[in-house]
Amino acid sequence: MVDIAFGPEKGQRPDLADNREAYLDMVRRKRMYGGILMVLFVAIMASGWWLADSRNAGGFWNGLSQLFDFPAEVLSEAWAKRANLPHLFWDHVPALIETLNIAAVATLIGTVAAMALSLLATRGLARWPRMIPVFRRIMDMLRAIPEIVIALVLIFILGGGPVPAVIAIALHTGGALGKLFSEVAENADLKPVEGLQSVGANWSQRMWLGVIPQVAPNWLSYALLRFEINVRASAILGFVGEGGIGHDLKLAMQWGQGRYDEVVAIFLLLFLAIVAIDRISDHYRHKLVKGH
Amino acid sequence: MTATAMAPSLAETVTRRFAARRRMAFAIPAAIIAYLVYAAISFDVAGLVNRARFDNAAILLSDFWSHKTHVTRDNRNGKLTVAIEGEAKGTYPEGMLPDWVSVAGGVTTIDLGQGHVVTYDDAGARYVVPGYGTIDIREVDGRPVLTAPEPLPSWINAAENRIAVTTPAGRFNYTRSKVETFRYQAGWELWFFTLDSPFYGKSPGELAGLALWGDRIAADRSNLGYMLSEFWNNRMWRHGDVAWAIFETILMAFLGTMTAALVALPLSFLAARNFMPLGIFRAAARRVFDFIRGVDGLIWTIILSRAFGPGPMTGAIAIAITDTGSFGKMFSEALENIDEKQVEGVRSTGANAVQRARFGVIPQIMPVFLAQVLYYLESNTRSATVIGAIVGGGIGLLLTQAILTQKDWEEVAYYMVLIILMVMLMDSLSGWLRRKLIKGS
Amino acid sequence: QDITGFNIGILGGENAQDRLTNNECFRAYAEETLGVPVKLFAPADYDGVIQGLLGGTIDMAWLGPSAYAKVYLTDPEAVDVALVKTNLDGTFTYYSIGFARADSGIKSMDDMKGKVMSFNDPNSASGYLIPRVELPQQGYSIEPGEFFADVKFTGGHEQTIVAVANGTVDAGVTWADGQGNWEDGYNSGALRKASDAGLVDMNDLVEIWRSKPIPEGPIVLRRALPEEVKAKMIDLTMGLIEKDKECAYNIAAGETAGFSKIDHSFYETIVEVRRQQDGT
Amino acid sequence: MLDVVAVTKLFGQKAAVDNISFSVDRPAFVGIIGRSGAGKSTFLRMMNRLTDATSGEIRVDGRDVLALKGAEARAWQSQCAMIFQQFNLVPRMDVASNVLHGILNRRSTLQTMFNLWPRADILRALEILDRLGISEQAPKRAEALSGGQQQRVAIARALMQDPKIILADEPIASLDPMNAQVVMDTLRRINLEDGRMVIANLHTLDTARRYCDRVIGMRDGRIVFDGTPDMLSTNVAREIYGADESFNEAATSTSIPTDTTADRAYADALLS
Amino acid sequence: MLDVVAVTKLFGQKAAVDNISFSVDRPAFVGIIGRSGAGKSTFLRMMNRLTDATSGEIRVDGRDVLALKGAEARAWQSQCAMIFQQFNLVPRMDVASNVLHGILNRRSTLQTMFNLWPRADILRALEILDRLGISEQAPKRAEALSGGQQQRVAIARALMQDPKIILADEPIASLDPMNAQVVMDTLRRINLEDGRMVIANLHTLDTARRYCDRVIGMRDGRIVFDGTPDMLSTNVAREIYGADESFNEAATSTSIPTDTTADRAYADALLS
Ligand SMILES: Nc1ncnc2c1ncn2[C@@H]1O[C@H](COP(=O)(O)OP(=O)(O)OP(=O)(O)O)[C@@H](O)[C@H]1O
Ligand SMILES: Nc1ncnc2c1ncn2[C@@H]1O[C@H](COP(=O)(O)OP(=O)(O)OP(=O)(O)O)[C@@H](O)[C@H]1O
Ligand SMILES: [Mg+2]
Ligand SMILES: [Mg+2]
Repeated sequence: MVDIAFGPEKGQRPDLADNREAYLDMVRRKRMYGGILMVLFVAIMASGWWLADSRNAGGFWNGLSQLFDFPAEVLSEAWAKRANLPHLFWDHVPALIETLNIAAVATLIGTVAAMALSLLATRGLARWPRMIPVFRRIMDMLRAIPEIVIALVLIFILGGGPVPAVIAIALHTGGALGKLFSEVAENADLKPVEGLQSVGANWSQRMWLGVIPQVAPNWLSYALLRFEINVRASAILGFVGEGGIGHDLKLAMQWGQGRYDEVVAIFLLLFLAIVAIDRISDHYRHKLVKGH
Repeated sequence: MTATAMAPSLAETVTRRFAARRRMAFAIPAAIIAYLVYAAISFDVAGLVNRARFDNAAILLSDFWSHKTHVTRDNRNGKLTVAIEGEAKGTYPEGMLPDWVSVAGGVTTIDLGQGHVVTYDDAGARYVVPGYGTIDIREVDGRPVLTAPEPLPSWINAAENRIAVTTPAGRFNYTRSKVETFRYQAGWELWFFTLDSPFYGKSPGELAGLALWGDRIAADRSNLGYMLSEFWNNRMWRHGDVAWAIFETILMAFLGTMTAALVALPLSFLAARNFMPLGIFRAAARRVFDFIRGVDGLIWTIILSRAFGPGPMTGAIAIAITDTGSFGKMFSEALENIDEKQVEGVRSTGANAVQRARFGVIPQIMPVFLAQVLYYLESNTRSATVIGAIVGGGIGLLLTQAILTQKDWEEVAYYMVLIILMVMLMDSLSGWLRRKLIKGS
Repeated sequence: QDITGFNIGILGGENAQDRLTNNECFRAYAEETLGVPVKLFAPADYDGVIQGLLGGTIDMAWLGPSAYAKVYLTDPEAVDVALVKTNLDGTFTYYSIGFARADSGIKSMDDMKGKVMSFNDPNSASGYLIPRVELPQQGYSIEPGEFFADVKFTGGHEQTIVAVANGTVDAGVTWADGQGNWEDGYNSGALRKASDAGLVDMNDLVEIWRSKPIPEGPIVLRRALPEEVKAKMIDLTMGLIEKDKECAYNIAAGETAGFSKIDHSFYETIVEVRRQQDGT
Repeated sequence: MLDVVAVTKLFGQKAAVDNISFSVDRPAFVGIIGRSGAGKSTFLRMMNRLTDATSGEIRVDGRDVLALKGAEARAWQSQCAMIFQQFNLVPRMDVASNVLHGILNRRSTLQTMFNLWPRADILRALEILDRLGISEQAPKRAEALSGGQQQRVAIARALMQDPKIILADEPIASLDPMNAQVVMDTLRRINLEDGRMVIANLHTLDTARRYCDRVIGMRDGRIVFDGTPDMLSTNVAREIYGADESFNEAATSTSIPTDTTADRAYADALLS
Repeated sequence: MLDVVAVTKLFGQKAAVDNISFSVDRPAFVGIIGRSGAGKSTFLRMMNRLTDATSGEIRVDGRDVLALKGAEARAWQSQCAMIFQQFNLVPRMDVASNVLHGILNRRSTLQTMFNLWPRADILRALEILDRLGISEQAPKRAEALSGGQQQRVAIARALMQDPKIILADEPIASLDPMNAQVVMDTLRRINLEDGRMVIANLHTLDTARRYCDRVIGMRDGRIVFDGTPDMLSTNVAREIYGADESFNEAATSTSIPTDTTADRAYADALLS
C-alpha cells in the first residue's frame, strides 16, 4: 500500500505553516467582520427601537399590559350581541363581493399590462430593444407608488366608487407582476422564437406562439399569488379611501362602542374570505408549478 | 407516400381538435369579457364617466408642476396682498412685490404676460385681454357692474355678486368683498427659500458667493449654516419635517421586517414537518401564522394603537407581527425542502438539536431567508407609507392628508416623487445586498 | 408622582402638517410650563386621538362633543372635561351648518332630494351625529336612497368643504360658530379656516341648513394625570389669549374670547344622543 | 437564381463572414462546410434575415433580399425556409400546429392567435406530415417526439412554407446516425422531387460528398473552396479545416457509417 | 471489543436487518458486502444511533450502545464516526469548519453557535487536513471541492471525533476509481496506524478483498457469510448477491482498475 494519502516527501509538501496561517488569518478576519456586523446590527436595532419608542405617544412597556384591552372590549361587546352576527354577516356580503370584484378586475387588467410590459422589457424578446430601459423604469415606477396614493388622487378626479381602486391596484399589479413575468421570460427558451421568426412570423405571433406557452404556468401562478395580495390591498384601500368592505369596517370601527358586533362580523367575513382565497390559490399554485 | 394513404380518421381527429381549441380560444376571452362587463355594470362605470371631473384632472396636473400667485385687494379696506398659493406663509412681506405687479398711488397694475394686463383702482378693476378688448368692472351701489364687448364670451362668467374671467394667462375674480387675480407659473415656488428669507431670489452663483466669502448676514452664525437652516426650515415646504417623515417610514419598515425575521426564524421550526413531529403543535403553529397574516397589518395597527398610542413604534410592531406570519410560513416551507444529508452528517457526530439546526439547517436556508427578508424590506417601505397614515407618522400621513385636503397638489407631487425615490432606493439597496450576501461570503 | 413627558393629541380631518404647525406655539408654551418634553400627535382620524386618550398614551386633546361622548361611553374614568372655547359673545355653542355650491341651485335642505349628501367622520358631532339625529326629525331621512340619493363620509371637515366646492358631493355639513358674516366663513369654524387658507371662496357656497346649538367640544385632560399638571395646563390654556393672541387664534380655529372652565354635566345630552345612536 | 455578392458581417471588429460571393443558377443541393466558427451559421441566418448583414447583396431572382425591411423582409422569410440544428419547434404545442406555423406570415395575426386555421390548411399540414411519414404524430406535443422526428416536423414546417429555398443549419448535428440519414435523405428528396434549392451547413465531409451537388468550403469567414463533391481531396479538406499534416478525415466524421444498407432499408420503410 | 447480538430492525412488517450477530475482537478493517437493500446501511445507521434498532444489543467494550438515550447516545455518536456515500458535509461552510463539526458534542452549544472555536481545535483540524493532504483547501467552501476531496474532508471530520470506531457507508460509491483508491487507502491507513476499527459497507467484491481483514456478507437482512477475504469464492459471492449461474464477478466491479500505476502517478501529482 503506497502512501498516497499522505502526499509526497516532506520537503516537497507545501508548507504547513503557510496554510495554517492563511486559515487562521481568515478565521480572525471573519470573526472580526462578523463581530463588527453583529455589533452594528444590534446597535442599529436597539437604537432604532429606542428612537421609535421615544417618538411614540405611549411607551412599549406601559402598552404591553394593555395589549388586549381593545380586543377584549370589542370581543366582549360582540359576544354580548352575538345574536346579531348572522344578520350582520349577510348585510356585508355585497360589500365583500365588491372588494373581491375590485381585486379580480384589477388583477386581470394588471396581468394583461404586465404581460405586455414584461415582454417589451425582456432582453432577447423585446419589440424595440432600445426601449428596454424605458419599460423597466416604467415598471419600477408603477411598483414604487403605493396603491393608496394613486387611489386618492383618482378619487379626486373620478369621484368615489370602486373604479379608482381598480385602476390603482391594476397599475401597481402591472409593475409588480411585470418584473416577475420578465424574470420568467428571461429564462424562456429562445429556439422556438427563432424558429417562428424564420418563417416570417411577426412579433405578436412570436410572443403568443413561442413564448407564452412556455411561461404560462409560472405566470399564472404569479398572477394567482397577486390576486391573493390584491384582495388585501382592495380591502385596505376601502379602509383608507372608499368602497368595499374595508370602508364598512372603518366606519364601524370609528364609531366604536355600540357597533363592535358589526366590527367583528365584518372582520370575520373578510378574514375568512382572505384565508379561503389564500388556501385555494396556494393549492393551485403548487399544482401549476410542480405539475407540468 | 400519398395523401390517400392517410387514415381519414386521423384528419378527423386533428381537425376536431383544432375546432375544440378554437372554441376554447373564444370561450376564455368571452368569459373574461363577460366578467368585465358584469364588473363594469356593478361598478357603475357609465355613471362614473358622468361624474368624472376632468377639470379637476387639469387642475391637478397643472398644479403638480406649477404654482399660482394670488394678487388680492380687499375691497372694503383697499389692502393689497400678494401671496403665493394664497397662503400666509407665501405672502410677500410689506414693500416687496413680484416684478410683474406694480403699485402707483391707488392703482395696482398686474402684468399677466402676453399682453394681458389687469388694473385695480379706486373705481373698480379692468382687465385688458388682447384680441378681445377691455373688461371693465365698476362698483355701483356696492355691486360690481360689468362693461365688456358684447356678446360675452363663455370664459367670462358674470353673476349678480361675482364676475369671473378665465384666460390662458390667468384667472380673475371680482366680488363685493375682494378682487383677485391668479397668475400661474411653472415650477415649485419658494422651494429653496421663503420670501422672508434673506436668501430669497438669489442666483446659485450669488448664494455660493455668500456662503463662501460673503459678509455674515446674521452676526451669530456663518452664512452657510444660516442658509442650510433657512432651507431646512423652509416654512412652505418643510424639508426638515419631510426628511424626518421619510426616515420614520424607513425606520418602521426596517424595524418591523428585521424583528419579524428574527422572531419567525425559530418559530418556523415548529411549523416544519421534519422538525416538529407532533402534528398538533405543527398545525397550531401554522394556524397562528395564518391568523396573524390574515388579520393584516392595518388591523394590527388599530389594535396596537390603543396600547401604544400613535407613533412609529406602533407601526413597526404592526409590521413585525404581520410579517412574522408571512416569514413563518415561508421559512417553514423552506425548512421542509432542506437537504437532510447535511443534517444527518452533523447529527452523526453527536451534535444536539440546537447544533444540528445551526450547522445542518441554517446554512441551507440562509439564501432563502436573506432573499425574502430583503424583498420584504423593500415592499414594507411601501406598506409603512400606508400604515403611517393610520398611526400618524411618516411620509404616508403627510401624503394622504395632503391629498385629502385636495389643495396642495404640488406638495402631493413632491411627496410622491420622494416616495417613489425612497422605494426605488430601497429596491436597489435590497437588490444589491441580496447579490452581495447570497453570492458572496 | 411626576410625569416624564406630555402628549397632546390633535383631532384629525385636516392637513396634518397644518395641524401641527398651528399647535406648535402651544406645544412650546406647554413645554416651558411643565418642564418635560411635550409632543404633538396628529393621527389621521378622530379615532386615533380617542384611542390614545383611552389607552393613556395621550394626555390632552381638544375633542369634538361626539368624540368626547365616545370616550365617556367607552370609559367614564378615562378623562376629565377641563375647558371649552368661548365665542366672541361669550357663548360656547356652535352649529352644524349644511352648505352647498351657490351655482348648484340648492337653496335649502328641501332641494337636496335625490342629491348626494356628505358627512365628515362618524365621530364628529357637527359633521355627523347631530345632523344624523336632527335631519330625520325634520323629515330628511339619512338612509341612502330614501331622501338623499346617497350619503357619504368624506373623512373630515376640510375634506367635506373641498368635496362640496369641487362638486364631488352636492352638500355637506361642517361646524361654525354662526357669528359674523357668511362671506368670511363666520368668526370661527372649519369654513373660516378653509376660507382663510384660500381653499374656498365663500361666495361660491351657500348655507342650506343649520342645526340647533351644539355645545362646543371640551378640552379634556387624562384623569390619571397629577393634579398639579392638570392645573398648570388649565392655567396655561386659559391665559393664552392674553399671552399670545395669535397662538390662541391658531389653536381655536378662528376668533375667540378665550377658554373657560366647564364640566361633564354640560355634555350629558350629547352623550345621551350618542348612546341612543349606538348600534344603529 | 441566387447571387451572393460581397456579403460581409462584422461582429464588433471581427468579420464572421468576410466578403463572400458565389452564384447558384439552378435548384441545386448546396453544402457549406467548414469548422466551427467559420461563419456558416451566420451566412444562413443573414440569408433568412434573422441577422442583418453589414454589407453586400444576396439577390434571389434579381431582388436583393438583404435590402428588404419590415413586412417585406418577413414575406421573404416565408419564402425561404430555415431548418435548425436544435429543430426550434414550439415544444408545448402539437405537431400539426407546429407545421401550420409555416404559413403564419400569410394568415392574419388575429386569426393565427385564436387558432382559426382554415380546414384546408390543416389538411395540407397533415398531408405534408404524411409525406414525411410522421402523420400519426400529428396530435402529439412536439416535445414528446424523438430528435429525428422533431427534425422531420421542422422540415414539414419548412415545406408548409412552400419555399423556393430551404436553408438547413447543421440539420443532423444533434441526431444519431440512423436519424441523420433519414433527415438527409428527406432533404435530398425534396430537392430533387420539388425542385427547391437546399443550402445546408454540414459538419462532415462525407455527408457533403454524399448528398451535395455543390460544396462550398468556408474558413474564417471566407470561401476557400467552391466546387463539386469529387473535387474535395484530403488537401482541400486540410485547407478548409485548417488542419496540419496530422489531419485525419475520420476526425471530422461523426455521421452515417459506411455500411448503410440496413439503415437505408429502414429509412426507406419509414419514408414509404 | 465489539459484540453484535441478535440485532433486528423492522420497517413496518419488513425486517431490514434480521437478527444478526457477530463479534470483532480487535480493531480490524471489517467490510460488509451485499446487494442493494440487503440492510447494510440500516445496520451502520443503527450502530451510529441515527436509526433506532427494533431489538438486540450492540456491545462496545461491554456497554450496550443501543440502550443509550439522549446525551449519552450523542456522546456515543461522538466516539463512533460515520462516513457517508454522499459525504454529508455542509456545503456552504468552509472545509475546516466542517472538520470542526467533529467535536460539536464536546464543546458547549453556546460556544459553537457563533463559530468561536478555540485556537487549539482549529490547529488540530488543520493538522488532520494536512495529514490527509488537503490542508490547502481549508478556507474553501466544501461545495467547491471535488468528490474525492469532499470525502477526505468527511474522513477528517471523522478523525476530528477521535473515534474508536469509524463506520463508512459505501464511502467510494460516488467517486471515480482514482479518488476511490485515495479514500480507501486513507481509511486503511487510519485503521493500521491509529488502531481504530473501521467498518465499511462496500459494493464490490474486489475492494473488499483488497482492503478488509474480515468480510461479512449480508443478504435480505441476514448474515450469509462471515470470514476472511480469501474465503470469498465465486460461489460465496453468488450466495451473497443472490445471483444465478450467469453471475459474473466483473458485473459488480465498478472500482479501481488492476493496473493502477498511471492513476497513482496522477494522484501523486495532485497531492504534491
Ligand atoms: N451574435 C454574435 N455576436 C458576436 N459574435 C458572433 C455572434 N454570432 C456569431 N459570432 C461569431 O462569428 C463567428 C462565426 O460564427 P458562426 O456561428 O457563423 O460559425 P459556424 O461556422 O456556424 O460555426 P459552428 O459550426 O460552431 O456553428 C464566430 O467566431 C462566432 O464567435
Ligand atoms: N426509512 C425506511 N423506511 C422503510 N424502509 C426502509 C427505510 N430505510 C431502509 N428501508 C428498507 O430496508 C431495506 C434495507 O435498506 P438499506 O438501505 O439498509 O440497504 P443497503 O444494503 O444499504 O442497500 P444500498 O446498497 O441500496 O444502500 C431496504 O429494503 C429498504 O427499502
Ligand atoms: Mg453554426
Ligand atoms: Mg445503503
